[in-house]
Amino acid sequence: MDTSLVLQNLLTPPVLFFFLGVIAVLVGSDLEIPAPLPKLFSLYLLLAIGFKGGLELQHSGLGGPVLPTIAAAVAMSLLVPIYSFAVLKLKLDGFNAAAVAATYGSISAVTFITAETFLESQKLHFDGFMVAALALMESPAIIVGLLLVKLAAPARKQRPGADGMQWGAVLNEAFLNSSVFLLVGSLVIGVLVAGYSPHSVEKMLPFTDKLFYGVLSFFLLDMGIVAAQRLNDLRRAGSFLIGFAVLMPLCNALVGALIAKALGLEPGNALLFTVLCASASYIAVPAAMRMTVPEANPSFYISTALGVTFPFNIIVGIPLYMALINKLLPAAG
Amino acid sequence: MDTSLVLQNLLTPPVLFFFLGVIAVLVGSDLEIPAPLPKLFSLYLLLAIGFKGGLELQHSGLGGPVLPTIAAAVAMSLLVPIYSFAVLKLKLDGFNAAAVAATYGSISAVTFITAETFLESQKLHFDGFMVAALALMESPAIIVGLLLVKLAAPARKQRPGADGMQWGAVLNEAFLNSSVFLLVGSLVIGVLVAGYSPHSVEKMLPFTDKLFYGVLSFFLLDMGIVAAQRLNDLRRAGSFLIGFAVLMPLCNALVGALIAKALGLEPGNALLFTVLCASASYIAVPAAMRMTVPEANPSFYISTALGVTFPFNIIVGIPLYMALINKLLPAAG
Amino acid sequence: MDTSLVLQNLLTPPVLFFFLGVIAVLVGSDLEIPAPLPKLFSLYLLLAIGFKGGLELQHSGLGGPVLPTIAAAVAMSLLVPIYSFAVLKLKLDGFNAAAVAATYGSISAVTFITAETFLESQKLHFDGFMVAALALMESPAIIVGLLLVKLAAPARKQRPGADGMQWGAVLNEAFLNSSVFLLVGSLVIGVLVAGYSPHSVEKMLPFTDKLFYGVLSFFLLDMGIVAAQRLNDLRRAGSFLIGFAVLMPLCNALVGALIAKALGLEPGNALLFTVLCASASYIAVPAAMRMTVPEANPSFYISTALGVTFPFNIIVGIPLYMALINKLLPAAG
Amino acid sequence: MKRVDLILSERELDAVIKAIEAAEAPGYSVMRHVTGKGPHGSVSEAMDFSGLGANAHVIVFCETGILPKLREGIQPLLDYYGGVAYVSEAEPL
Amino acid sequence: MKRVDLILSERELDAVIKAIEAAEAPGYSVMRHVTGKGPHGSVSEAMDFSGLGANAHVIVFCETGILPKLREGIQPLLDYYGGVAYVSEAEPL
Amino acid sequence: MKRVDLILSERELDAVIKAIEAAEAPGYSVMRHVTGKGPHGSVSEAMDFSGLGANAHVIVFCETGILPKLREGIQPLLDYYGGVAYVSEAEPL
Ligand SMILES: Nc1ncnc2c1ncn2[C@@H]1O[C@H](COP(=O)(O)O)[C@@H](O)[C@H]1O
Ligand SMILES: Nc1ncnc2c1ncn2[C@@H]1O[C@H](COP(=O)(O)O)[C@@H](O)[C@H]1O
Ligand SMILES: Nc1ncnc2c1ncn2[C@@H]1O[C@H](COP(=O)(O)O)[C@@H](O)[C@H]1O
Ligand code: NA
Ligand code: NA
Ligand code: NA
Repeated sequence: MDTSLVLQNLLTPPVLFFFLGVIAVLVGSDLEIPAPLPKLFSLYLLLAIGFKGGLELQHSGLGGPVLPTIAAAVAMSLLVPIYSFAVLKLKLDGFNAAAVAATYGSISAVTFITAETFLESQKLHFDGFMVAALALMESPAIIVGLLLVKLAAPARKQRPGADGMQWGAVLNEAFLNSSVFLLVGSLVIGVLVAGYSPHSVEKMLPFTDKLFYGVLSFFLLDMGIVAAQRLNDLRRAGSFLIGFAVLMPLCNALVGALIAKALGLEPGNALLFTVLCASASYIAVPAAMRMTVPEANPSFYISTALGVTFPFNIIVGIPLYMALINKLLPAAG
Repeated sequence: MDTSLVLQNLLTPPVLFFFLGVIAVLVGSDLEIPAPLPKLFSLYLLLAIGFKGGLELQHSGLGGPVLPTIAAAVAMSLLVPIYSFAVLKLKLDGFNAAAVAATYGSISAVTFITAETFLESQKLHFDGFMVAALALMESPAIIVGLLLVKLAAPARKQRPGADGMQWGAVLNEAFLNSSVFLLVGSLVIGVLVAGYSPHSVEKMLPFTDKLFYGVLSFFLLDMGIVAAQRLNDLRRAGSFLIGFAVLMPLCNALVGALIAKALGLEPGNALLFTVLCASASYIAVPAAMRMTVPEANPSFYISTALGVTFPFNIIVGIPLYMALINKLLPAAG
Repeated sequence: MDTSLVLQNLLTPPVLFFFLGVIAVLVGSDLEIPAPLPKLFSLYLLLAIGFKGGLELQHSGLGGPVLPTIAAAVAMSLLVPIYSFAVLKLKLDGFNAAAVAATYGSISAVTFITAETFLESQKLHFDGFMVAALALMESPAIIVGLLLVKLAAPARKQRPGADGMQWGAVLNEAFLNSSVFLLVGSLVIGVLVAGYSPHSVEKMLPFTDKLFYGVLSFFLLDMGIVAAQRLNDLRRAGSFLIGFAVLMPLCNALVGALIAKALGLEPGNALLFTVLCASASYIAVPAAMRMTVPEANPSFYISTALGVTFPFNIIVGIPLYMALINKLLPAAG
Repeated sequence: MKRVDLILSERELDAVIKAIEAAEAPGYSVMRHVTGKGPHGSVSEAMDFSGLGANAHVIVFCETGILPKLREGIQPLLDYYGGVAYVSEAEPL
Repeated sequence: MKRVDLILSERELDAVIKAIEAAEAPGYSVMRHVTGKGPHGSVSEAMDFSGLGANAHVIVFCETGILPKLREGIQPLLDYYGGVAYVSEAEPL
Repeated sequence: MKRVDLILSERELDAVIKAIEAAEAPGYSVMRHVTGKGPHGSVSEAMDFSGLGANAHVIVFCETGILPKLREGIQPLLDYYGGVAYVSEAEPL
């Protein structure tokens, strides 16, 4: 069954366009999607996922598994960086270990979206409140990352211009960076519109809903290009980091799936929860780390998250986690 | 009733995304929609509004209230700058007074579009020929602005490269600037296609019609960011200009609504006519003024039109003017 | 009948927006669609045309006229540059003659797309495998172009950095340039998805299908601007090249239509085949020639293909070739 | 030889290029989307959608002899519209 | 007069501009979307979608007297975040 | 130290960067989307959609000693494909 799920996932347009991007780089084509077009797609995806999540959140309300699930998600985004840091310190200095650790505590919105489209193709239901969990997992990971740096390098050089503490900048990056802000903002707008202006929902849907799958495929073409360009960096990063970038998601997915079982989530939501735990951020966190931990080498945290974990998750991970959940939650099998 | 209209307007996606942009700036988020993406949205909106207006103009023809309404609109775009100039000269020099005056004689296409979506949500009918009025109000205001400069500063320094008169450049800016040109061009194409190639109308609609509301919302997110960035400039512009930017639209709206009543327009068209009078240009006119009246300070005319009048109109103005029209045209109430 | 076909074609949105772009330049409007927005449209069109072609290719399979048609297309892309070169050498040096010749051997995807929308408006059927022919006509023309250069200038200066032969770079440009790569890649994805993930086809269609006509119109607005900007270059190129740019497509169209008749193609496919023969490349080939034959003057090969042949084909050529085919294949009349 | 750097509003680019060509400079290069601040206030890309544009940076490498003619064409534009122009030394690589 | 060229990550642009304004330079110009390579590795635009951005090139034309103040504000940023700063001669056209 | 400015077609950027790296320059910066005019005619961004691209402006700050090696790698490219290269003086801030 696992293999058939993997194959089913492999042959969907988003994954195939991701491959096309990878192949473009490998064979040396000059295919590129110039800036700021990928930014257009990424803004669109965040806006649309947030808005749609908001619509559904309005319908589902905050009762039932909603608040416990969100609390568990936040807890995972605090916990994962801590045990990741312990592992990473075996080979990396404190700055790099903290930056990579924060990356794995946070999430990848595109992996989440790909998992949603996978669920749709499996005709499995999932809930809008999972988007709220997604939105709330970026900030804590960033903050834990910074705390780990403080811990690992207490006598660190003062950031220029920062008076004493640099918490203002850190909190700003954690809570107000553009992707978190747009996602949360669109979620709130979705909730408000679903509640107070239901007739305008229908007018948004051709944009936020109908185009979604195509734009995702187009964006993944670019992500394939970018991920493949990172392969060189990876070689330099060495086998320890590559191994970490495959094994840590598997381990986080296992923890996530067990928590999902404990929370009594239905299979669709359980997959999304697992994917949140297993994915790593290459949007909000790298931007925050570049700013607040410039001592860390960006090619480490970007290449692992984007060059290994992201492709691994969207190609093999999602169907694998689905199979795992089907095992753990037998009712769903 | 007024407050309910205001609330209904406030809680639609376009207005909420505008707020989201404003908030992003106020809280210090790094959310930005990099150039030239806003240009893509603005080109799209002009093309779509023109095309749809053309389709409807083909159906409505030029009979009935069409030509009188258009003539009244052009008259307003000539008149408003003149009385605005008289008011502005109380505090500003001739160059700045003329530039701001021209801005208020002209129109804001996005305000117009937002009013259209407001009408749709109210299930009120309006006609495509109003787009023709929209298209024809930009150029006269620009020309009056230049005439006012000549009047106020007859001994003005010669524009370099201009031989004697600079009317060539002025007329070029007035009639051929990109937004006027694209709007009028798309209108004409709409008329032609509706008349001679009706089967291709349907193939355009998913693009020009279905996406419209979503793209407008996305664009207003950017407009919120840009408008909020202007708030600082406003403080420098002083309370006179801020007061002008709120009171003049109200005054123009009153005049506009009375003319609409005199023309016997139905409520939907009356609102659009009123909104045209009350709105101020931050696209065509600033670009023209930068070129032809460089002595004026752009932060004056952009900040008033974009930082005050535009948000005022889309948030409070449109429902307010609707209430006014409902009062004036009791049949519609 | 011819005139009515021409008129029907003239009054469709894509052609009218093309005219609007031309007029913008001629009257001196500052309308522009800034980079990289045209690239967005062109990437989208290639992706969508490839994907849709792939879907249909999966259904039609490789039997019947498919392989012979593709073989004939490739043969034409080898042959056309050779006889074009012979003609061009009458007035041009070897480098320029070879570069222009390669341009005419290759194809214009936008002309092909416009022909498809023309066929749809005529309610004439055509097949997805024609996209495969489209995709396979770019590379051979590029290679023949390079061979002609070798022939014409055997003692040519060595390309710096190239060791001995420069075939690596040439083959790279011929087979892996971004437009060929994206087209072929999307075609393959279309085939795979139609075969193995049919449920996801529907989710792609709002993006690849519904938007297509509108995006094409928007892109043609830009193409009109760019083509008109080339008019100046044309004057410098002289009447020989202008004449070539009108007469060679006619001649190629005639050959193409006869081959289509010989292959027994139905009218829709025959028109597409004819259009492929008659069109000239202004995407893949110029980029390849700039790289591999820098001695040639880009304004020659871009201006002829984009400034003359392209507008000629989409305005007059397509309906003309349709009329020709209706004559040659009387069953279709 | 000399290197001339001009920074001014994109809207005046056409006039500046005309002046450069009138001075018979052997070539020029233009970078658009330049933001900045000067005596006339700050210029951002935020109004790009309106056609107002931002600044442009023009570089001209030319012989010293061309400077007077260049100055003559460009100075009035800078005086009227704002912008800066500086000259420095440069030698072919 | 002097011309100062700064090349550094877009993310530090705000801090650099603050330093330039603190040094009371008469103006500055900024070009974004700059890629490149330096001691800290190479910078591309590939991650632009993530908000990470590329580099920016800042040009300041100013009197020699401003340089010490400018150096004081900018050097710590370059030391901490990377980037380069060079000065050359330039005269008004 | 020296500042080297190269302006050439984006299509040749990879080869130029290879030459810069071969000369062991400590770094370089690249600005794309440059338009302009030179002996080979004018270059606009209009054909950007076709992959033909516009020009690029490359800046290299380096020691004088690197220039000969740089010249050796870059001159053949400029001769074959067009483009300009100039050197001027620059000191670290
Ligand atoms: N001292 C300076 N150094 C660098 N760029 C400047 C300087 N002064 C002005 N500029 C640029 O020139 C543009 C126009 O200047 P202005 O209109 O004189 O304020 C500004 O927006 C800046 O981009
Ligand atoms: N020698 C150099 N010449 C030109 N640009 C440089 C040089 N060194 C560094 N840069 C630019 O400065 C950026 C930051 O440098 P760094 O962080 O020091 O590696 C690089 O990405 C380059 O764009
Ligand atoms: N004298 C010059 N000053 C500044 N830029 C130049 C000059 N000459 C050429 N260029 C730039 O170099 C590019 C290529 O030049 P070329 O191929 O030699 O015509 C041109 O498109 C310009 O952008
Ligand atoms: Na995670
Ligand atoms: Na008005
Ligand atoms: Na052809």
